[in-house]
Amino acid sequence: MKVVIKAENVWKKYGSTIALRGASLELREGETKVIIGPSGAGKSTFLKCLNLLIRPDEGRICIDGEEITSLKADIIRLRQKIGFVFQEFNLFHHLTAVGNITIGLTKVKGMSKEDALEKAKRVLKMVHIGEDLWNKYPAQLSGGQKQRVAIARALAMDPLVMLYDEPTSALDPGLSSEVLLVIKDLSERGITSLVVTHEMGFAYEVADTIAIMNNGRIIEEGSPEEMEYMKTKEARNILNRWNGMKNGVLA
Amino acid sequence: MGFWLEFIPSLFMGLLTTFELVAISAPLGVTLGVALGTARVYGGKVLGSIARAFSALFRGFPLIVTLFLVFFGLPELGIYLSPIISAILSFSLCSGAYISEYVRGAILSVDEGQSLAAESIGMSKLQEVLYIVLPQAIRRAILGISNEIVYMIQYSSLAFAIGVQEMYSVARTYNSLYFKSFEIFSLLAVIYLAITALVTLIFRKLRKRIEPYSDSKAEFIE
Amino acid sequence: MGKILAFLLLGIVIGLAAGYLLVSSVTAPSQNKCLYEAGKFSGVPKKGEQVVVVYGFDANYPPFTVMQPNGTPIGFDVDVVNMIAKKYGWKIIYKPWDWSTIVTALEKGDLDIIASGMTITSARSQKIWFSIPYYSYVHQIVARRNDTRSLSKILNSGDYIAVQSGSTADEWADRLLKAGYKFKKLGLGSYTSALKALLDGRASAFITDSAFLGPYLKKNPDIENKVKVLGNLGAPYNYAIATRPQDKWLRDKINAALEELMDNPKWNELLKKWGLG
Amino acid sequence: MPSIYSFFRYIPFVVEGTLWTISLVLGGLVIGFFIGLSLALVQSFGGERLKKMLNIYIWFFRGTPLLVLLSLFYWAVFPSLGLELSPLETSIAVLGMRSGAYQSQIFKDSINSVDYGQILAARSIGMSNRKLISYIVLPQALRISIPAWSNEYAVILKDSAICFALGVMEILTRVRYVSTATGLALLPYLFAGVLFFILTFAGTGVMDFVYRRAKIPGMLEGLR
Repeated sequence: MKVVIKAENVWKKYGSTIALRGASLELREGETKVIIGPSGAGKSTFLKCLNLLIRPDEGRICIDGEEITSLKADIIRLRQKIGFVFQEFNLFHHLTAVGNITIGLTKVKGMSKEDALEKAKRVLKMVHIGEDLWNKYPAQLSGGQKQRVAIARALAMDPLVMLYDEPTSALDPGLSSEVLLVIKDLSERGITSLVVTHEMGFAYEVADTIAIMNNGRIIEEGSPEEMEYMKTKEARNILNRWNGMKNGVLA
Repeated sequence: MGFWLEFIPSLFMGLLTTFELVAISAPLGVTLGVALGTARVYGGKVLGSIARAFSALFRGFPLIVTLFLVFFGLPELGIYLSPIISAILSFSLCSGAYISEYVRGAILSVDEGQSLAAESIGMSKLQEVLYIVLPQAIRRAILGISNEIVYMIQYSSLAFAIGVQEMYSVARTYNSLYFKSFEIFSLLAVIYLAITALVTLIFRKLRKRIEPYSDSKAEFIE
Repeated sequence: MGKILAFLLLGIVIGLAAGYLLVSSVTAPSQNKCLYEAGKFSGVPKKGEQVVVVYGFDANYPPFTVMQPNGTPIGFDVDVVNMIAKKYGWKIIYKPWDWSTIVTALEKGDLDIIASGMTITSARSQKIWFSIPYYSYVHQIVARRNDTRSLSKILNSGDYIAVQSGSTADEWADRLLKAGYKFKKLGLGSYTSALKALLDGRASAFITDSAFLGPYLKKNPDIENKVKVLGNLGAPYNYAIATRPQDKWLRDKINAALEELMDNPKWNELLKKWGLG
Repeated sequence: MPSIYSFFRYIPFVVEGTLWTISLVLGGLVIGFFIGLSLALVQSFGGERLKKMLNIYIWFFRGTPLLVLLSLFYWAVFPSLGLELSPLETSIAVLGMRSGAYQSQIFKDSINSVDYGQILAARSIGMSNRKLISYIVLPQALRISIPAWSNEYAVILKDSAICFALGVMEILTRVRYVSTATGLALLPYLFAGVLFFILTFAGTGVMDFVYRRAKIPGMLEGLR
């Protein structure tokens, strides 16, 4: 299997606080990986480093074999290979649901308006957004709908991999299942995914591998079945804390 | 050389006149503004609409038109005011109208709980406004008020049009006599910039001192 | 940086164009075009070419130049300029102009001549050149008739004395102040508003030139009863038509026409018409 | 006392000055728009040294009275640059440069109120800085700044009266001529005031209309 994302020894400092202390990670084509860990572990920073929304201080990140951290890298082109879904959606307020998707297609990919519209409709269907919502503005959508449009926006760019940065933590518990179902659906269609989440049930059900992050680096990885037999005490402690959540929303 | 020996002292006299204009108009304008702003919120139907109309009028007229009206127009009604008095009156009216906007907004932003608390300890409406609402409102409006005063310093140059011998007027006279435009007007610009910077600094210090007592720090961000 | 500069220039160009289009939509095209080319009037113009002269005046100066409701001026100076133009067949474009910027405007070429009661002074002569004088006057100090104080008392009273700012009367006020008299100068936009200030009591005296005062009082006899002339200041001054230094041909033509006009008995009629005789 | 009827004959002459006033205001606003927008973009996205230089520009034009600016540029700056501009052109340029300093503040505030998440999202789908400014930031920022912009219109309209000092044939200059010719003061100046009043309301009315047309449901609630 081809390695899509390879991050080695990534460091990031904000003033005196160190967010990342040599985090490393590998993601293979078709794989779905879930990163869990306590808040403040640096998960979100790590994810944003992967497509250089935050520039790491040190370390190497390769996307599809090309080094994005090198100064010569064409960041704009490499970013298109990565779909990014934000915790707080970040939909463009001045554009409709369809507009949010077509703007990237027409302005970045240079697609014609008709083709972009066609494509937007297709991806919106994939995330279960019905026709009645296509011309609504973000402020007129519910949180779950917003996040699904945001997923569609990322998906429309035909990325090699989708990154989800705590996609449900800004949502009411009732609304998160509709988003998680979409993510699960996409992952089952073979779309390579990297998810940061607190939803343990979802992690156990969907993930091929679960990575545990603490203090700015990935401490251990394994399949959901291997979770019971973690080698380090640090990882076992973190897992114990999350055990109560094992019967998550999808179970 | 002779030009500068003549020009600088005259300009200094002009500066004193400018200072006199602002030093008298600013307190008058602030007082008027606070009174108008309060009347607009608490004035009831009659007083409130008078205050509203008054402030709308003087915000709608360009200051220079107000100046001409007061100096050239009022004599037709039998009211004769000297140039300095006319200028002071116009500046106070105009800045009072603008300041009343800020004061009104600030009064409305003082929360309901404050007046309820005042009523609960037995204050009358007047006491409540004077001792509880206004002190808080004026602190909140201080940024707007200080901006208005800086504007007043700049617009005081308009008084030249009704014959007040302030700085700009002196410069204009010398310009028409000696045609040394670059020297005259760039010096004037520098003086105004210095005054503006100084006054802005003073107001910033003042706001910093008031700030700790205010409950709304966010409004002090410039 | 280059992009920003281009953006700024674009803004200035579009803005000026917007303003210009609006204004030119109401003025005749010949009137807003800048007609000046360097040395336009320094030599004899080509044969058969229409000479167009832009005439600048201060519309605040009766009886020499005043505005009519239709936007054209009337007055003594307007008549003089019209007569000169008629003699040579020139076309005149009237441009009202603020007195404080009028000399600069002539230099820059927005105007070709100024005839608006403009006194010959040495400072002005360094920038613009004058025709032969066509009218002379003295400066006068005027007070209210019911004011019983003497001239020196008024000059030392600390009261306001009204003048038109930027005028020769303004210079006289400065000269008097420098000589040690104690009064406050009240510089206003026009002679009429300065006289008004005297009448309504906001000034104790008014420095004017006789060229303004005489005709004005003749036209308004009720005011004549309220004021009195306390005295004359200095030697007579002269009004002349101003041109750019290099426009020698134009100045020569104007001088010739003025000489001819002033020899003519019609000149006295003209003076009388405007109350100047 | 002259008859007030003599003033009525001058009304068309005064009203014609409205066109001069409008061209001052429009010209000033348009120039100010471009200057202000580019200043704001530099202040939000540009380098430190450039920012400092532009701050001096803003400080100068905000701290100097309009009258002094008009005089300085008409008599000194433009002539020494070899630009022979008429009072009208000088006034439009000065009003524009000054308004640019004020408008930069308006645009800077509204650019800042477009939240950072939007910029991140635009980057995440591969937009360059230039693209995200023109497709994401500006369409929102310009909409947000309309109310403040309409305020700026009212300010510049009133400031345009000050151009009487250079003798631009706008409303106030004409009213002064009329005042001299008729010997009246109260009525002509009141008339000028009322004209400015009407122009203010007409202009802000148009802006309000534009704002309502350009408004996007719920957009402002989505912003900081």
